[in-house]
Amino acid sequence: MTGKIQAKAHLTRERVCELLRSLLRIRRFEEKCAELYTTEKIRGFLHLYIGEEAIAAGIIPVLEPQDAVVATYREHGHALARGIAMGPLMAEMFGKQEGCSRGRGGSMHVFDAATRFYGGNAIVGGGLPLAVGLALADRMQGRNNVTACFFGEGAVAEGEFHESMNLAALWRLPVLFVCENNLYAMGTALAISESETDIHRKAESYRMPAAVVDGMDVIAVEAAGRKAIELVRGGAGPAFLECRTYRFRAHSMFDAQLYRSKDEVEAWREKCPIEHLKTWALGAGLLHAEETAQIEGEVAREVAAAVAFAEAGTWEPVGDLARDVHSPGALA
Amino acid sequence: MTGKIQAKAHLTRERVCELLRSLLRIRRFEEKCAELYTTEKIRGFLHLYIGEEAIAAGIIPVLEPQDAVVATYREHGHALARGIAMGPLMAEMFGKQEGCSRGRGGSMHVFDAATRFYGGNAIVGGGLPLAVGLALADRMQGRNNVTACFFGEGAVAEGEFHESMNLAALWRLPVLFVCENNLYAMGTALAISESETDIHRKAESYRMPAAVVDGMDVIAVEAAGRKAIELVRGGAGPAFLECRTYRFRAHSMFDAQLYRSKDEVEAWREKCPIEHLKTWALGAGLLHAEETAQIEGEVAREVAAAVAFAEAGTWEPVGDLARDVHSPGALA
Amino acid sequence: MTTDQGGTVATVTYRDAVRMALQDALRRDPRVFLMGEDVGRYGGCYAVSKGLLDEFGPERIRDTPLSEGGFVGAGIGAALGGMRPIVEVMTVNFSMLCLDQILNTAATLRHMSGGQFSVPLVIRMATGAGRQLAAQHSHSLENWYAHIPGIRVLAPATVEDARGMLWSGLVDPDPVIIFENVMLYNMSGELAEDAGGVAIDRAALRRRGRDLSLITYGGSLWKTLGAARQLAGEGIEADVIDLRSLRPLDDATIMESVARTRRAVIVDESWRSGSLAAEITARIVEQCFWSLDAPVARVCTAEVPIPYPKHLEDAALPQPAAIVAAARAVMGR
Amino acid sequence: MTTDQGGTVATVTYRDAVRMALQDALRRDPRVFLMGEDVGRYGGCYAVSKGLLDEFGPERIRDTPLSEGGFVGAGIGAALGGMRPIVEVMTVNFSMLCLDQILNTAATLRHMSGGQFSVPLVIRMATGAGRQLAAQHSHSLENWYAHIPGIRVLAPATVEDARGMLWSGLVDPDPVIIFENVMLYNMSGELAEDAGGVAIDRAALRRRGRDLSLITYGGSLWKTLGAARQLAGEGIEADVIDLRSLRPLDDATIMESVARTRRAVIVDESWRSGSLAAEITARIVEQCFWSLDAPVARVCTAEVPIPYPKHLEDAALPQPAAIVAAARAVMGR
Ligand SMILES: Cc1ncc(C[n+]2csc(CCOP(=O)(O)OP(=O)(O)O)c2C)c(N)n1
Ligand SMILES: Cc1ncc(C[n+]2csc(CCOP(=O)(O)OP(=O)(O)O)c2C)c(N)n1
Ligand SMILES: [Mg+2]
Ligand SMILES: [Mg+2]
Repeated sequence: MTGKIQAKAHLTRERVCELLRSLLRIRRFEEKCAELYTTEKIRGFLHLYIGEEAIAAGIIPVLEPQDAVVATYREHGHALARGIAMGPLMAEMFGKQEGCSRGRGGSMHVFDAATRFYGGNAIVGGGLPLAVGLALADRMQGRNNVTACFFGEGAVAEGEFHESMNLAALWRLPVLFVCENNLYAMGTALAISESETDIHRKAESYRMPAAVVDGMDVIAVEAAGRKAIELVRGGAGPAFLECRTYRFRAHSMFDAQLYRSKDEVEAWREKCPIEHLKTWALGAGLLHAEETAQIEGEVAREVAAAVAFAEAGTWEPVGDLARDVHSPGALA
Repeated sequence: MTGKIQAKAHLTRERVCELLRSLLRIRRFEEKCAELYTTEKIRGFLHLYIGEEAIAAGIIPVLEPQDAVVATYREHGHALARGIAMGPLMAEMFGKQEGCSRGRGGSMHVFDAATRFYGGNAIVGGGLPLAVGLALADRMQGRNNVTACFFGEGAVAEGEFHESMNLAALWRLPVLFVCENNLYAMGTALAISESETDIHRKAESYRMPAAVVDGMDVIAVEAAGRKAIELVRGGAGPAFLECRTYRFRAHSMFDAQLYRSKDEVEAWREKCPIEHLKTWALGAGLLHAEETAQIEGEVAREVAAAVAFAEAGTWEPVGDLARDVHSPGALA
Repeated sequence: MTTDQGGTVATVTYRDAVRMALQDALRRDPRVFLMGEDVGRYGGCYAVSKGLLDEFGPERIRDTPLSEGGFVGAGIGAALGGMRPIVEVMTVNFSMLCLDQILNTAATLRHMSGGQFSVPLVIRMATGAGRQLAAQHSHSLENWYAHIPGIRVLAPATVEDARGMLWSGLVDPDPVIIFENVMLYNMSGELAEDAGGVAIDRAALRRRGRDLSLITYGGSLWKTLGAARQLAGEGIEADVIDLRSLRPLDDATIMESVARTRRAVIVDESWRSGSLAAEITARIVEQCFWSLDAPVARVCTAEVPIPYPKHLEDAALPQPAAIVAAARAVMGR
Repeated sequence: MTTDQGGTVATVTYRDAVRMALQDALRRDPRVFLMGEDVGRYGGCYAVSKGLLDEFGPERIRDTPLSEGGFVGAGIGAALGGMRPIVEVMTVNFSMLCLDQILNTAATLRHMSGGQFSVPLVIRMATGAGRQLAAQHSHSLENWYAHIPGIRVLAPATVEDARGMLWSGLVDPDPVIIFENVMLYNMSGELAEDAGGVAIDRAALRRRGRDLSLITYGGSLWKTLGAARQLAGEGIEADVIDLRSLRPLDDATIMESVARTRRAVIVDESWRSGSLAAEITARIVEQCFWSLDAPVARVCTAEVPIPYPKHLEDAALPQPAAIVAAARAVMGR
């Protein structure tokens, strides 16, 4: 909570509304996705971020437009927070060519060049080396950018995590590693996957500065994120932020959740980042009930419009199948 | 040096002679190999252990016969310390079918089922997961064995290191990880490959007990090795031992050593583990000059006999080329 | 239901058949254990190992961290140490991360050690596309594995083989890779309740024809049988060969068929260039050239990373229509 | 020496040619940098990059830790970020450790992103056997890479191509893998001092014959040319095709030759099953079946992990005698 107290000074009503809107956009967008999955408008694997919204909503807006973002298959929240419009994002979920990846990627492969959003990676740990390289390119070209790289605590066990952490620290590259520790990798609890369950402590062994923050508290996340981003942009090399969070839903749409108890889920639902922010802000007089209702209404309309956009989208002609395997003209 | 003082109590004249013999067997064997490489009796890659002998000679004799050893392409010393006879080892270097891997492996792939010597792995880091599995098999079958796994500090950057450390610690498996930190991975100095150059500190992030020891001092290595092996055999899970050492020769026989100065090499040669032991033991009255000469003579005869054995060895018939790809009768 | 021999027969899914095989192996041999991501508490990514944790406990149904290289390597070590590990790599897409261990260690240890060590390890992997999982989750890399000396590669296409190949693979003293096509898990078939190991050396003639040989494996078997039925309606009677073992290949069964039919079409869900279909073509040419009445044809996956939308995924993969068309072309129709 | 055009010609080794190519690229384009294990202070495992550190400094001649997945992935990221990285993977044997990044990221990013991103990355790898480096250091896995849509795969066999393909690869906006056969580094050849990029789309007819087509690439080119000379002594005149590009394959050049000679032998240092030679056989059959006077033959590596002793390694690899024998057989002699 220290984060909140420190951060409170900076908090305007406007900012609180923005944060709430950001959280709600993710939540309502994904609730709609879950619904659309059952009606088979969305197919493949669908991984919802519900419960974890405070991380993307807290950190990504602190980035500059020229910064880069690398995420995972659980990336709708990051995409929205980064400014990918909801319509093209929903169209991507449908597989329509109006989608932000022209429909080729689907839920797990959201990309956007305009906002330097580099996916959307469905190989656990696969995005980390990419982030190192993006940061290396920035450094070699004298651009003072930061690359924010999001991944789950399950990815920490992968060799690519280790190699990337070392490279970034060794070369002092401007990467912010954000570990979204939601306590489970599919059905594998943290204690079953890591001998050291205090994930941020792993950063020490690379001599990388690290912090841990309550990932259910968007204000605390924002404060910690801001501090870390400043550090990284200041040239100190990479930094590591562990955000403790929880996914309220199943891992993907195929998951009976045998590995955790309903009680545990309920206990975490009590910490819902949206409710948490609302309660606090209402109490602190930084938010009115009408504003909440108004934002909810606006978000609902935005989601509805996104669905309509996706519905109206078109299927890429089958004749284009071989498109975008190579750059135009590159290969016969 | 505390290791030496502590260990001194246990040291008999006999033990000192054994240690000296063990060091000298490795040294003289490899000097001969270098010579035989120039005459093209030995081909391929040849990685000499000269300078680092105290590690294998200190640790491996502490193991029990039923324990397992996993090493790297720089494994002649480990093979000798483990009890692979010098004749078959030399024959393996020649590629003769009397070799310990029937000539198929060569210098980088020394194996011996009788002493549970599992190679001889030329993929940096590749042996670590194997060691984890050997220890897992021992644990699941209720055998109180230890698997000692040797690797260079260069391997620490590999993903397979990370994954293996975590698995061993998570599952509390009886592995002793021995990092032979000779400061270089080919031409890459430690500071160029690791953001944390205190290698043993990396073990902490897996909650694995770790120690660091002067790898040029066989008595200190033995003491540290004994302690670590007891810990592991006691059921505490894995342990990590960093041995600080130096290779006196080139990485392999193709290496102009542009990456380090002659002065640096000379400074380390001053710490030669053999001279070091001799000087100290002579001073402490635990060794006589005649004994040294006698051991040298015996070792020289053993090396000569090994060369003769290898020379007398035979080439596997070309008709057997497809042998040992599959187990007999397993595949048409 | 009963078999010809009077045994009981039940209808089971391919998923059930794999689970029964696991259960059987775990009960039969205390050295057997299953290890992989989410095989235990989650019940397996494709629900194959559901329930096994309760019966066999967490030591033998061992959930691993996300460390493909680490736990496959640990499987190799455990096999060396006297166990009979079954390692599940969630899908072949992730097996890039453990290919070093498979190629450089599992497949070579016996040879490098001059025959001293063998690696009695079974690795199971899901494979194939068709579930709209897009470019990083839809690979068919069977031919990469079939290229590696020192391992055996199996592709069960029926419930019987799903049930039987695992045990036979465990009996093999060398590493065995078993590919389970993701589209088969929900498929049902009849299985004798006392079904056990099956021979793994021979391809199976799943349908006997006379006009051409359709050669396939894994998930494509059913599409190929569908195409064969359609062709029969046009008066073209096809042999359908299910390869079953991708390494070694059963040349005898292939050549017997092609020598008889004088025409062959190979159906393979891999990308066309460098596919297993190419290897089979080459072998047919080497061994049956003078019997051929037409060029050997291939029906493979288009050379694109698999796209997400259904219509494009369908268009990328081998489909019955394309098989029929290729067969007609080979028949000169 | 001078060229026909009056330029100066020098005798250089293949190693020198690669180094010249690197130097040229680094001088020409500030976005180019070289990264890999021991490329800098050590001078390159095969001494290719010796001296470059002095000229270009440690940022552009970047020694990496042993982390193949990490630094190849970083190369992909750097390419995305506007650089033109040349990543050296010491040898293809170690590339298993970065295959995930190559297959799942480099080769798919453009497609998955609907064409938004391209990955202008060049990866150089040594390949091949012949130096008695045994089972973990002697692979030829070209066909694995040639199987992957979204990348280009090159195999320079001459000093001219060693010099020229790198620049052409860098100009290509997509990922390019360049295989340098370890046995070629010491080979000398003549090179124009102003030699630059070369076309990378076409195979080259390195020798023109009439009786059969010998098709090969990389290190096997020279053995094949040797065999062709020997065959000429027996009155058999062979075309020798150097594929140069392994993905895409230049079908036109192959088919033009085979249609003319009506016979083909493919020489490929890969293990036989699942080799690139199989793919070429399949294509010849698909495109030239009716012109063939004999089955297409393959000369490949025996299906064993490469043994250490010289006589066994030699026996495992394609050798001129085997090429000659295969050619004779195809000629019916
Ligand atoms: C290399 C690899 N192995 C396995 C998988 C299958 N898989 C997808 S998500 C997942 C769990 C990842 O957990 P975590 O990193 O904690 O992220 P979370 O899903 O909790 O956000 C697994 C095992 C994969 N996609 N990639
Ligand atoms: C995966 C892999 N990458 C690269 C190499 C090439 N290589 C062989 S030894 C070596 C250096 C290893 O250094 P270290 O681990 O410190 O062991 P040392 O040789 O110093 O004993 C390198 C880069 C390899 N064999 N395997
Ligand atoms: Mg998680
Ligand atoms: Mg070292």
